[in-house]
Amino acid sequence: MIRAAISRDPIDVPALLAEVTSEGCGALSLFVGTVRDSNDGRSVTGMEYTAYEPMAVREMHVILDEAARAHDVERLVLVHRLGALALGEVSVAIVAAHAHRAQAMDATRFVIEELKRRVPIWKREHYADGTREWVDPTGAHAVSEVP
Amino acid sequence: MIRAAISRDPIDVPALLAEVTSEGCGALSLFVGTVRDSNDGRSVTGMEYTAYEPMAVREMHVILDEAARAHDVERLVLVHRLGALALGEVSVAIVAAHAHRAQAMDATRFVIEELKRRVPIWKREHYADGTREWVDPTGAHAVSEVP
Amino acid sequence: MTITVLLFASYADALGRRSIDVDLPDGAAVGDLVAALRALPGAGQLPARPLVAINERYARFDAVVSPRDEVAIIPPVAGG
Amino acid sequence: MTITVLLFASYADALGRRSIDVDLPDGAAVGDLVAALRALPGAGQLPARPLVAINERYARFDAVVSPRDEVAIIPPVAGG
Repeated sequence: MIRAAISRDPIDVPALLAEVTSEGCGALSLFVGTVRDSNDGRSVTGMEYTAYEPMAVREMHVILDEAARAHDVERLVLVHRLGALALGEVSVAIVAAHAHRAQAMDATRFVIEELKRRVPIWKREHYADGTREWVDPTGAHAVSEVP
Repeated sequence: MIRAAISRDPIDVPALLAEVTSEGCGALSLFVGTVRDSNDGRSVTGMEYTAYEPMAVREMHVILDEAARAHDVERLVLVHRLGALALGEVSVAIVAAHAHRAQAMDATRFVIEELKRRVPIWKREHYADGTREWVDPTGAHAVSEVP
Repeated sequence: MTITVLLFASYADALGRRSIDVDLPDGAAVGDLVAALRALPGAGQLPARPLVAINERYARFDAVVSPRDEVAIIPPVAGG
Repeated sequence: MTITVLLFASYADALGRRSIDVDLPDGAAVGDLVAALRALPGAGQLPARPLVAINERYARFDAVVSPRDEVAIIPPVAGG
């Protein structure tokens, strides 16, 4: 039970927990990313997510397959939200279940780190002063070169 | 918002997620332990948890304080269930929220590892053949010496 | 002096009770208490050096006990 | 040959569109395509070596492109 998806509707986290739960698994790990009210000292009012959707879903599947192989996990779900999100809304959720805790936690962490590194999804922050800006985690401005 | 508790009622995981969620936190990490249907090749039908309750709650608080200091986390909840649990029921839940993901995940992992190492809680597995046995994670039998 | 010792889980099962009174000379330490306990009927299952808590904190084997202390013998923990 | 290039997020904003056609000699590589793109009006914000995907996979700068490929320029990703 390995599933990657993109959703334009709110992510139902309890439903994802139920989805991976199994009586053969004693450990369940969840990571949830939400829209935060500030970033780099600026007051944030909302976030807008967009993606190169077919490639994003493809990369998400590749990451889950790598996580499943590396950490021997068979129950793993990754869902990323797109569209306009309000403060506190869930942008990404990852759940992993395994007989043992280390594998469940390692798989969850692997997936969020790789997602942030290579899945073609972008977000634009909306600020309290009415401006908005694409987030660039490389720290580069749009005019600089990607390292 | 740091809370440790022991519960004889089922643990409401979605309620715990809501409890630590905050608009200042972009990352939420959860670990859940559940009763597994087998252990060491034996078929398990249920689990019974007992504790030295005042000391267990005290140690749980100490662990949360250590996690909060080590990982700079201010929103952290740990609940452990006691009593007779059916397969799949939640025995322990840990939730941590933080502005950033590494701290939330590190805090969660620290708490489950330390809980298993030093909180005076015990469990007795009930097996399909009608027998039951206290679980000894040290691998020692009751007649052997604790290392 | 008489020390009341709390027992849990497999240790409570081994001794058939949840607590037990142990007579010890004044100034006795955790190690003396464990030795006295292990001499009791049914207590052969106790390891030579079990974990011991005094007043809800893990104690060293040379810690001195007093009748006002809450003393507990802690079987290998198995939370989670 | 004409290559249609998909644009996203800040790059789509910079060029004011979601895709753009680029004329290139046959046998051109990703690097040639990026150079041609950067010469267009508004494309000064593109870095010299952006991430490029061919058919939904990240491609090297020396990978050859063909008109049958789906080509996309990928701004710094920011999922999560």
